[in-house]
Amino acid sequence: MKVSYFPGCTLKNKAKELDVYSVKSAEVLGITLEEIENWQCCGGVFSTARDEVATKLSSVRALKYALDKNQPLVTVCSACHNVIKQTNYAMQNDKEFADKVNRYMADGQYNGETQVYNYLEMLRDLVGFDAVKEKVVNSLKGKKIAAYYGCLLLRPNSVMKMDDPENPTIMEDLIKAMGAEPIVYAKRNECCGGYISVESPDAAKKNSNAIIANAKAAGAEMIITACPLCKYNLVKNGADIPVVYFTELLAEALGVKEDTNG
Amino acid sequence: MDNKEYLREEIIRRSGVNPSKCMRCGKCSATCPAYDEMEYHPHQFVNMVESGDIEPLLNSESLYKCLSCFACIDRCPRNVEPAKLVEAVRLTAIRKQGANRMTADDVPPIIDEDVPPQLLVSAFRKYTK
Amino acid sequence: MQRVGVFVCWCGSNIAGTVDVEAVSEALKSEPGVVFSTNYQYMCSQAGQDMIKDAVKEHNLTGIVVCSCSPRMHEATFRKTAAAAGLNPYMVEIANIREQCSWVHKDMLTGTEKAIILGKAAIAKVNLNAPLTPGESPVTKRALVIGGGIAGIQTALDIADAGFPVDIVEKKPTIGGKMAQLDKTFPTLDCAACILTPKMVDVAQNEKIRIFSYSEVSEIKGFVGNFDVTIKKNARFVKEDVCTGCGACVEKCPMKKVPNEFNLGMDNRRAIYIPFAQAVPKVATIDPNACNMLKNGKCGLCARVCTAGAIDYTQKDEYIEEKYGAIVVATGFNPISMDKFDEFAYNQSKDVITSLEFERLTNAAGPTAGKLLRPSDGKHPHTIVFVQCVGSRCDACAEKGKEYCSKICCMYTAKHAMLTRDKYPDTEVYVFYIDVRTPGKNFDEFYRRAVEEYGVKYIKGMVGKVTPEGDVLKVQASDLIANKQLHIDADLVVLAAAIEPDKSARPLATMLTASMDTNDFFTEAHPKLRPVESPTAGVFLSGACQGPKDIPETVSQAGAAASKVIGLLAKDKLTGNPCVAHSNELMCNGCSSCERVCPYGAITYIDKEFRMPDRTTKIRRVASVNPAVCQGCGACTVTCPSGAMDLNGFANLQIMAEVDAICK
Amino acid sequence: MQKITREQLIEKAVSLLADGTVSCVLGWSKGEFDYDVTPALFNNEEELKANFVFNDFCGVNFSKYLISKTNKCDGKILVFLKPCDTYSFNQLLTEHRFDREKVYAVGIPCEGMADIAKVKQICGDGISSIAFDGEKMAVTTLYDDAPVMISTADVLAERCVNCKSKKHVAFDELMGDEGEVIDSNRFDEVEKLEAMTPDERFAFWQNELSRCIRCNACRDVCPACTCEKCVFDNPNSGVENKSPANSFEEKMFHIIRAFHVAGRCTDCGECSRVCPQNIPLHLLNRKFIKDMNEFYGEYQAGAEVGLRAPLVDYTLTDIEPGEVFDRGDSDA
Amino acid sequence: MQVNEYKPLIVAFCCNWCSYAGADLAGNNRLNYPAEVKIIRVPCSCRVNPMFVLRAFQRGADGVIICGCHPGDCHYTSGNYYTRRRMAALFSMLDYLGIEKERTRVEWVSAAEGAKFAATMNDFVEKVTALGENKRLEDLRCKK
Repeated sequence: MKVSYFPGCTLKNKAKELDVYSVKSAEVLGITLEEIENWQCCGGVFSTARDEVATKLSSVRALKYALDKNQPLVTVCSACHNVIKQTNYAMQNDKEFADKVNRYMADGQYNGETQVYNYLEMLRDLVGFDAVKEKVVNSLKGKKIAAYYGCLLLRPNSVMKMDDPENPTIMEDLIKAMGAEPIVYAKRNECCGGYISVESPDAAKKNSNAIIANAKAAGAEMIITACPLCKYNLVKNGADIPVVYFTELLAEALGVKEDTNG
Repeated sequence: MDNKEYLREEIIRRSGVNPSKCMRCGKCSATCPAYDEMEYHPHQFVNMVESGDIEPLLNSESLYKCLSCFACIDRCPRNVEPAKLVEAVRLTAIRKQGANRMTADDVPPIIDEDVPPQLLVSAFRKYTK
Repeated sequence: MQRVGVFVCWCGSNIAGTVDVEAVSEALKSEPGVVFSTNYQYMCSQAGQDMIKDAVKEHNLTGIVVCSCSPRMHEATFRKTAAAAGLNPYMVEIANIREQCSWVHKDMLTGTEKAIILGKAAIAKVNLNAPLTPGESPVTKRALVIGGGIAGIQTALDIADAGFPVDIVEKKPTIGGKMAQLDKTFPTLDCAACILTPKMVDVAQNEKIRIFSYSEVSEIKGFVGNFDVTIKKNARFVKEDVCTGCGACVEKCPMKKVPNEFNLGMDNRRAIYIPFAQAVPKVATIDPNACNMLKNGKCGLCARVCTAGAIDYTQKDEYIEEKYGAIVVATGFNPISMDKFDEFAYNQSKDVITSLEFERLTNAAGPTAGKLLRPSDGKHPHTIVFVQCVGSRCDACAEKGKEYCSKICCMYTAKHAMLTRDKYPDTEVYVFYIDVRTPGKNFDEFYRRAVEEYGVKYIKGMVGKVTPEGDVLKVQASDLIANKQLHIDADLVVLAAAIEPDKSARPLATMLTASMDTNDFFTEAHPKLRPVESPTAGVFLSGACQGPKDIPETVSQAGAAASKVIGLLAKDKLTGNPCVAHSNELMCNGCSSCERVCPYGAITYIDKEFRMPDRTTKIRRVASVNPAVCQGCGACTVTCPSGAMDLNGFANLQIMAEVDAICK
Repeated sequence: MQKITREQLIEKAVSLLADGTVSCVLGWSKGEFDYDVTPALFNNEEELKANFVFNDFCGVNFSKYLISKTNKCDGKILVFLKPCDTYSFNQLLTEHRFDREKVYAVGIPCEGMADIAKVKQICGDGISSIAFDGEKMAVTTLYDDAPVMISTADVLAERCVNCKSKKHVAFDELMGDEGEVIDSNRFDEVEKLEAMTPDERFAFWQNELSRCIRCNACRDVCPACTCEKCVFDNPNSGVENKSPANSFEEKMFHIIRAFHVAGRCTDCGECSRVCPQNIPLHLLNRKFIKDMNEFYGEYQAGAEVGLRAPLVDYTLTDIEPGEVFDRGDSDA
Repeated sequence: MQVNEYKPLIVAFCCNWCSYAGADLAGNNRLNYPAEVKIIRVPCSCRVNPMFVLRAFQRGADGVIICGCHPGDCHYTSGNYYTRRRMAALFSMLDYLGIEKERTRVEWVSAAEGAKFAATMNDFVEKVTALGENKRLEDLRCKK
């Protein structure tokens, strides 16, 4: 099947691994990610203010694009996912807001019709982890992998409705499907510090360290994430175990990663 | 309606939050990852907005410490959604003339080779109009 | 047309002061149907009543109008008078010319004028009165108590003490309920088993009480005084009357790894089991989902070791039909699931437990024989954090939790904290609270003792996140008074989970046509004045099925429910209020509107055959009111479009006659 | 002009009679004039071919007839239902007024029915014949040999102009394709009235209701007025009254009637259709419908079988009777 | 003056358990209210049929008031909730027909609210008096 795909700012440079490998892996799993033409950056953070309109237009345009192609919209980056899903929710439930936005829409109205999937949701709901499992060529057996969700994938749960926000399993299930052993640790849904590292690096450090420590204490040998900013904070703040994008592992497991020495 | 009252109404309208639902359990502050950075903590935001005591918040650093991680929103037993209040107050402050907290000039020092654009984008989104 | 007698009372000067009673009795003489009219100082006095009786005989009156004080005062009196004079008591109408006339008007002229009009209205009504005789229905002198917890036990014992047979239906293999799982009880700290188990024995030995354990109610028909109930006795594969409870079978059973629900899964039981030592009935039960013999016919050890020969693998579910006069609901409560609250890591660490699990951990008969040990590693916890209001007092639109206060948590948490500090002074005990609610005899004193004498650290604030790391639980919380965020390394975290009604309550309510609130707690007939009765006549409420309650409250409510039941069963016949609704079958459309507004489920529908003008017959669905259940509110009469439904004593025509009389 | 033709309906009826699905047919039959179509029971092909009609004057809502007719006919009875009829159909089932098993309901599309009053406004009185060809109807009057050509669209009945639904909410079989619920402007008229002053409203209704001749046609046709005995015919009801003795009686009658059908009225508009005095009776029913929607949430009687009508239901926080006036209508 | 002469006729339907008792209490405390108010006792406010209300107007009443237990306190648990809906619908309809809205009222009066009962009646009578005779919903034959 074909889906509309919103890569987002960082996936085109610092986080190529997220972009490239999700596209490749999807192909293996029978899904074509069709990149949205001239997509604009989502803005990184969703403003919950009901009168904040301009900053959400790029998301709405992306959603409208998918609607016109009558495809679901898939994102990989947690931030993009959070912003776009929350915007979509607002378009569905906040009439006043939707009206304002639609005044900016050149070609046709949009009222939240598009179905938004994060890449992980796509794997779970459209592909199915069993199907993923079947396609695995190099099993990651023996690897102890800790999934790091961060905040943006799961919260606010009333909007994201992705998984149990306090005890999620979607990445763990993926890890299992790839043959590795998921490491469950409580801090996997706590915030890494996000953009605060611009102003107070120490604060970000504190958060990130706590997360890494918690994962290691649980026996993790590696951390996977879906968010470039999460990865940045964890690595920058001295993660002494590898932190990689889940797509890299997926591509590796599915045998579509060039250097499969991992 | 005096300015204080007006501000209060404005914040409540913009955030869509009803602070009077708060039962003072403090779970928002218990759950906040940026707590130590903050001068006014999530539960205080709720409390102070409810009592119309907003000026101090407008001038507080705390506005820029909220990570928008939405933990307080998910864990609040009363559905008060403190983060939305913080955001509403922040916008009230930042929308003022020349209230931008960060300019392009501030960027270079932060930049190192692995800073993801996402970081800067997010920062700009939070620190500027 | 009636022969009406009018009797105007002076009530001393209370009425005569502002109403010209003479003029009134004079004026009313000429009203249609009136054949006699007089006035007297005190109609309610013996002399006054005799005056009425004589007049009835003398003028062979068929209806009586008394112009006097409020009917709420003396209607009953004058009805008795009428009855004594051989008149149907419901042929009496009262014109309230005191409370609603002489006492509220100053001027004699207006007072008299109004009194006359009120009199006319009463006359107009009585002219349309018809003799009424209250319907009677027999009472089956046996009560059913659904639920064998402390509420059910107490209710059953009290009813049995009054000499009425009682059946208890309990879905678990033993009675005892939640209280049997508790360690000590607040605020007196006496051990739960010590006060409960004797009562359980009383129940077992009381020849008036039958226990249907491991059973559930499967059908309820009938109405107050005459319920027909079907009880499903689940097969326990052990002959109850034969089993001696020796426990040999349990010893030998090879299936050792069945989670023990009595200890909330913190240890294991066998496939054949007796929940706990003081179980009543003390009879073994085979868990069909665990027993090899039942699953695949292999094993049969228990049958071989049972000297009494009580084991019966072929036993089938059994249905018992029984009649009851009254039903008491005592289905109790359960802690809510903690799945949606995993910020406290309940599903991520064995050392995060609920308060009920804590009870088992400290209970001498529990999995640790009463020693407070961590479920994960059996080590003694040195820092314990109690979290209150987990899932209570949540916002209605929040996606998790309950809106109400669970009421018992504050006290049992104080108890847990106190006992811990008492037994293990070396333990740090923190209690995170939003409010401490202690309205109850010696409750606040108890809580203060926990703080002042036992040094429990009460902190106003909530826990935000529990992070298991290594063998500690990192607790992140807020201290609102100190305006700090706290980070505590705890060994054990105890969650005061909100409580909710047992899941069996909802289907039961449907069977009983008893109403429930949005939280599935049974609603009472009147929140203040009839707190232990359900709006459905003959159905009573005992314990936490009506709302969160502690043991003292539950027991007192159980007693109250019992006394209501006794009051009902003491009657041989139920004489209903004759002012009930009735439907004219010829006019009834069978549209169900009346059934929908009836708060008592008094209206049912029957298919009735009608002769049509053209000699054919037609079957039509028509409403029929059960006079024993109808309370006479009249809601149905207004909702009925064809006017087929009418109310005795307050019929459409009667009320309209009053209106006409007043407006004339 | 209807999409579906008389021939198609007869064909359907005949086949259903033939295969024994039904034993008789409730349908429209020629009346004295081409425009006064009347309901009738057909037992065989001959009768159908002879008298069955279907045209722009087949407004009759058959639902109510099922109550009496289902007993008249031993097998199943075939009934043709326009979308608006199906709501009454469900409502009557909700009220257990006839046996669903005895009915075979065929949903037929409806393009809106003509209002003969409007026709007469155009071509005057004395209509001798109406022929249908294509989009138009050819109306011939006694006074003019040249027929007047009128297109149905111009003479649509009010209830069709404000059609609330082209969706069939009940049927065993559907002819033509499934329609949708329409959000119509049917409450505009009511709002106009609400916007008037009480005096204006009183004057309006005084003028309308004083024309009432108490012929009871509205009641007799109303699919909600199916009482075994109507209170107004019942000497023991205390409100029996058959003639418009004075202005009050009409009010009494129409208020009580509207109240009795409140929450049960599907707004099928039959009352106004049959009123010989052209009193806009539907405006009374729609007031109740509009109010109940506003007070207690959207409710469409007959949308499903078994719905609980607003007046036999309640919430703990309903609007107080004293508050109903102060909802922006002009008085006070 | 003619106007002062005019005394309206008020019919008050009172539920037996709350409002009728409230009226009695008003009496016990000797709280005056106009004699124009005539009370009809019904078991529950939900017994009041719109037909009764119209009947009263027909026979020349100038105002009709219905009193019942406060919502939540109904002796029959839910009767007054139905009253509330029925009368809301009926009153709105009367208003729609141009009948002066001040002529109809529903009040919740508990058995303890004697004072409220008297006050309510005083107020209601005052309002109706101000309106003058009921001309829009009367039956001329019933006029003396």
